[in-house]
Amino acid sequence: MELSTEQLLSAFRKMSEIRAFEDRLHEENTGGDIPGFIHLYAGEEAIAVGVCEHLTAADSIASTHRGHGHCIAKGCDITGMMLEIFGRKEGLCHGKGGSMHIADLAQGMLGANGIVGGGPPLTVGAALTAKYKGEGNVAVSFTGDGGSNQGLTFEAMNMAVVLQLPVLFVFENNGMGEATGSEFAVGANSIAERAGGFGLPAVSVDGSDFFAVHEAAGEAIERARSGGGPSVIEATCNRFYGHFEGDQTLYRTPEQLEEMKARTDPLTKFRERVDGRVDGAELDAIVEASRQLVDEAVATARAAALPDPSDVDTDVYVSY
Amino acid sequence: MELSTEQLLSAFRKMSEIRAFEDRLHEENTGGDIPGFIHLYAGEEAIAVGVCEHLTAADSIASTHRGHGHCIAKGCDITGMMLEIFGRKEGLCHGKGGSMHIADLAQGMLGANGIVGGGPPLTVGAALTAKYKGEGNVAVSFTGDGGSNQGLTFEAMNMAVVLQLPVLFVFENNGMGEATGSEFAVGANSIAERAGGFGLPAVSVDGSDFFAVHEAAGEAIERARSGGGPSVIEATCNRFYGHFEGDQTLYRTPEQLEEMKARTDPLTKFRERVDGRVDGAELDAIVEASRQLVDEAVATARAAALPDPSDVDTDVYVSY
Amino acid sequence: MTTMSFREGIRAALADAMRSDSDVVLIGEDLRGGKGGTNPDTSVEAFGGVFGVTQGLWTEFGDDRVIDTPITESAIVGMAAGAAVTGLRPVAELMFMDFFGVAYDMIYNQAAKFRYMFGGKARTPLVVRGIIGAGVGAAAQHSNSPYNIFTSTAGVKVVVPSNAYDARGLLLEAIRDDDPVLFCEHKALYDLKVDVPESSYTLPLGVAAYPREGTDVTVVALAKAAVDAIKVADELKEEGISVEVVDPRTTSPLDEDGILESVASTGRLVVVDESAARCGFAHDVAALAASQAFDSLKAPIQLVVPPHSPVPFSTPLEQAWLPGPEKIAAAIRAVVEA
Amino acid sequence: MTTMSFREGIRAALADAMRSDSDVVLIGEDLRGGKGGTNPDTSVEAFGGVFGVTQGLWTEFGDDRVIDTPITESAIVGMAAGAAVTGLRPVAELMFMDFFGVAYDMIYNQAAKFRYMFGGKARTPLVVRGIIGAGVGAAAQHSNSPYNIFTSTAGVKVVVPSNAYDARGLLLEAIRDDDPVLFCEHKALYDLKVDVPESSYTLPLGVAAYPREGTDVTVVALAKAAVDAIKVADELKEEGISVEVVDPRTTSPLDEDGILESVASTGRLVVVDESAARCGFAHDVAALAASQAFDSLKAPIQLVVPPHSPVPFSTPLEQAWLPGPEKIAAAIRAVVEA
Ligand SMILES: Cc1ncc(C[n+]2csc(CCOP(=O)(O)OP(=O)(O)O)c2C)c(N)n1
Ligand SMILES: Cc1ncc(C[n+]2csc(CCOP(=O)(O)OP(=O)(O)O)c2C)c(N)n1
Ligand SMILES: [Mg+2]
Ligand SMILES: [Mg+2]
Repeated sequence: MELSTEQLLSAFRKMSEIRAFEDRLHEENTGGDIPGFIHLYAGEEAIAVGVCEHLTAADSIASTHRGHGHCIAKGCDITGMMLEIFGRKEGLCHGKGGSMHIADLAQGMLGANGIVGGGPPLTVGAALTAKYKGEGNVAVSFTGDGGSNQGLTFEAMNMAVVLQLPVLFVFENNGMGEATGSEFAVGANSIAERAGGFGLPAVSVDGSDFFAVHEAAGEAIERARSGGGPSVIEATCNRFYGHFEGDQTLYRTPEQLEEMKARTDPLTKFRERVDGRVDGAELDAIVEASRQLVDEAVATARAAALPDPSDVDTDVYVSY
Repeated sequence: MELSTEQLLSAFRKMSEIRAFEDRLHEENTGGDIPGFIHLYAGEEAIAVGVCEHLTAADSIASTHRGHGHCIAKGCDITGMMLEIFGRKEGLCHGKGGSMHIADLAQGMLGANGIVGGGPPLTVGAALTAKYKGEGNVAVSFTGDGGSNQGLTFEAMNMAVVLQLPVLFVFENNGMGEATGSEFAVGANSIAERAGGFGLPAVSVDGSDFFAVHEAAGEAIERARSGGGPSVIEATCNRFYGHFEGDQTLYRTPEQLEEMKARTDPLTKFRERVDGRVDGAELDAIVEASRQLVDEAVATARAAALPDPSDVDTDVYVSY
Repeated sequence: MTTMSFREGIRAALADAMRSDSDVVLIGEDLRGGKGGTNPDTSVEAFGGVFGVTQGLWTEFGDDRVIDTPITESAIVGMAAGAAVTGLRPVAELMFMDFFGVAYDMIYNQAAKFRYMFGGKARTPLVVRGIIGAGVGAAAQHSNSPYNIFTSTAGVKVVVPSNAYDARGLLLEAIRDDDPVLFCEHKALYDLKVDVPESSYTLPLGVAAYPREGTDVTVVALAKAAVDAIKVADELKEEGISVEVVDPRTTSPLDEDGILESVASTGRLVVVDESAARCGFAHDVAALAASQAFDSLKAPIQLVVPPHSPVPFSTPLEQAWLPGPEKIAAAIRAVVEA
Repeated sequence: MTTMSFREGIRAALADAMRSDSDVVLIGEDLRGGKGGTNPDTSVEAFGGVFGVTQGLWTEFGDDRVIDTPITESAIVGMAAGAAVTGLRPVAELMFMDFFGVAYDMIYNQAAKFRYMFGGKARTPLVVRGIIGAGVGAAAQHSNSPYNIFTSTAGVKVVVPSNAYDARGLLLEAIRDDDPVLFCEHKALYDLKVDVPESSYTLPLGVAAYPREGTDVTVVALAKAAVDAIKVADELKEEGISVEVVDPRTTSPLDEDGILESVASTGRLVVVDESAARCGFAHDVAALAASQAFDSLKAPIQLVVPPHSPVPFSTPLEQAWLPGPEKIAAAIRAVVEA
């Protein structure tokens, strides 16, 4: 599937926005102005974008604690996200959720999730709705290598196979779950192979290569849309920051990190792949615009009002 | 591995005792004297016995709601079991547990279990103890085809592989989980294959054939004892009664049941296999003795005292 | 009017809901039964639920709306939650509520919190049905009533009805409600029959019933305990003790005003509750009265709750465990004499 | 005497237990950290627990006794339970107690019930440690304090300490105890330092502490709330209000006598509790007093609990959610003036 220049630019813009968002949050965070836990997606941009470029707002995704990339890829408003992460009243979740719970149902983004493995069962539910309504929509869950070992995830895969639901399980294998390597924690030889044993097509791709992800996701999503049931994609990748902000990353050396960044940066790889097809200056402009967008989002967030304490017990129920 | 006559007789005795126990409970139950739920193991005897003949009291097993067969195979006292099922004070669990919670830790029987999938994680724990103590003991879980789809079970397998624990996961695939066929509920092509994807040796055997089970279990248990880590055995079988006592078994026809019994009775098959090596009259005597043992157990249970109501809140804690 | 058992009341509500809204689907184990079985007659409903509650629904509504699943409770509840936020109105069945421990994250951290975490943007019209209660020898893992745990979970509503009339009306209401509801069915009530309207109706969540009015003492009791309390109230009437029985029917929302008014009028409170010996629903109601109706209380509040132990199997032990009529009567006498 | 933070107190108790009994093993995620990582220096402890509690233990005790696992909480707790009944003395870590919903069956239906279901034959010396508490912006899925749920579970004991001294003594006791214990560590306390003996000691489960003695009102408070209550007691002393602070330290067993005696002497009760707005630990204590110390009560019992909502993220909302010092002081004033 040959991508148009427009499509290439759109994908690169998303990836740049994610990178800018995460790099900037990393800086912000050292200031200590953001409460709670922050998990950055830098280094994995090609996965969220490679998948979500196939989706519309009528399709659903469920995400993880490392959710910013999925949110941006799925169309959440960047300023709204930043406001939320800063705990502001006008944040996407009015300051009630924070980084780990950003959601935007109108965009089909069912939420970041603080529970490792929490997304897959919910996605299966979104897929059930999609199948029931019969409008050709699909659902996608993003789960880490660590989350691939959760019972929730296994159950979700079996359910999806049994009910033949239009769902794609994406495993972002960045090699680590917190400070523990997938090498150790995934007993199987491969996440994809293990998943394949559940009775659904499962492939492994280079998750730092937008084109590889995009192609595999396209096939799986097309299959799901046309009634072919669930699939799995394992996308190998690297995260460029620590597990959370504050992690000293002692499980790898600084040299390893530098080597890994040089070798597997999805944005660099993308640029190399489109060299000759897309003007480098145009890409530079996108990078610059992304930074500016994020800068403005931070400025807006910093200036914005905090929620009113009296809002503490609103939004619990529709009615009570 | 050639079995001695003594070993053959021992195995047949266990299988006969299980059969007699379950047949008799089926009769008793129609009288309505036994409270609660009863799940009978008849038809699956070769699995419990084929595995447990390799074990000593220092090895552990964890069982299911359908636990009588595992208990007997692992050496629980038949009268004690019957007293328990009748809710008597001198029952194996002093009437507090009942059919679904019979346990005998002194025999390494960690309990029947009312939670489908409850056994595997516990077994992994027993295997951890075994490995830590380094005395060459092993742990075995029995789980149904239905229970093979539980997150608990999947997590336990991955944990066992990661920690390389001396554990054997036995899946008793009797084709049904309650009234739902494994054909439907197990999305994978095969329970064993799916398990194999977790990174441990997994085989499928005819669970109505004592010799097939015994051989496969022997290999797996020997591997575990000698530090070779976990294994899986899927044993296909049939249950001759309903899911629980009272089940009308509408998911199969009476003709199918008869055909199945004729074709896959583990006791009949055993007799055929040992024909010429073991005297048929000796086997008949064992069958008769088993019946008598169970008759006496029922008589003892019926005559035995009920627990005292004041015992309701003892045995909750060691100290409180 | 017609007569329905508790089981039939629930079945009727499910049918009412499904007939009137095509977004209502049922999800659970053996709701139909027989999938993947060998019976060549594929029109058979092999189970209709383990207690026969859903019998006939698959025949009427088919595979798309009565969805049998593997034994996989996290995925059942999680799938239902995910379907609920994306536009269906699922009724998931956990079979026995005792099994909540294998699936509770999908309620506790997911369905219950979506709306709040997402700043009020989610609607999660999910019902999770399940069986509770001791008294039939189902032993330690099939006899629990963890509605105190559900009640303590912000973001869900909890229904614990005591008869077919309430069960039917409250279940239909729960299904039409836009918040997650945990619906608890006491197994000892399934065969109990009462008069019920022929046609579909709803009852509001958060409104108590007063099956007996009285002036000497307020007895708050739910589910099977409400049935026991009514029996005791009728017996004690003969002795000249006037007992008001308040059946909250839903523990969350709780009809606090209804309970407080009754306590204000009688000045005495007995709470009967099977959920737990500690941090249970009884303690919740007692705390409500002790903090908000303190001045009208004439005697210590009496809690009739089980011992702090699992549910025993053997009948004499189980009877000793249950907060049954004798203990209720004793508590009432104690509080009236205090 | 030396000074230790709450974190160090817990670490010390783990080390005490492991040094004195080779059957004690730790099981959890990233207790060490670094397994399967790429750092060629294999002596590195990459995490030592997400909050650094277990730092140094792997270095001292090695792989066999500090067991890092995949992210698989049911298998962690289940494995620990199975190991406990077969002869080890495991301390499992659930990281955040908020995650109980993915693993609770292994406690609720298994470890907690073994002894009872098996007629008194099992011993399950299991400890499950986990972090609780709001106040640091960890939001709805990492800020809960579900010890009310644990307390309602018969068969387990529950420890909820408020300072390093109690934490160290109670954790060692919990590990040596032959019953399952859920040990709750409030994250807002980890850096708080108090004086602690240099060498190993235990404190009994079920015995309250009285950090402040007083005559006007009894305040029962745990964990972070106990710290707040002490602060408020000291402030109100200036105003002439004499506050007795009772810190039960363990919710199960609960020092009922200790609480009742205090209430009997002051006649007024305020309960501060972060666990839940409904069916929480506060309600349990209130019910205890309302049923067993009713005659000494001079005023309505005051519950200082959060609203019935998930824990919000943003600081002003979270502060409004917490039962903090201001609300405690207001409740004390209200009850003293009543
Ligand atoms: C049920 C549960 N267990 C543990 C945690 C703590 N935790 C948060 S993220 C994480 C690691 C997840 O690893 P992975 O799935 O590989 O995702 P990654 O962080 O690499 O994106 C852990 C253990 C949690 N949030 N939820
Ligand atoms: C967690 C849980 N879910 C559901 C049940 C109800 N239940 C009891 S046995 C059973 C079927 C189990 O099937 P399988 O594992 O194949 O074992 P079998 O009965 O065939 O021996 C079910 C669904 C349960 N006891 N526990
Ligand atoms: Mg990872
Ligand atoms: Mg089966």
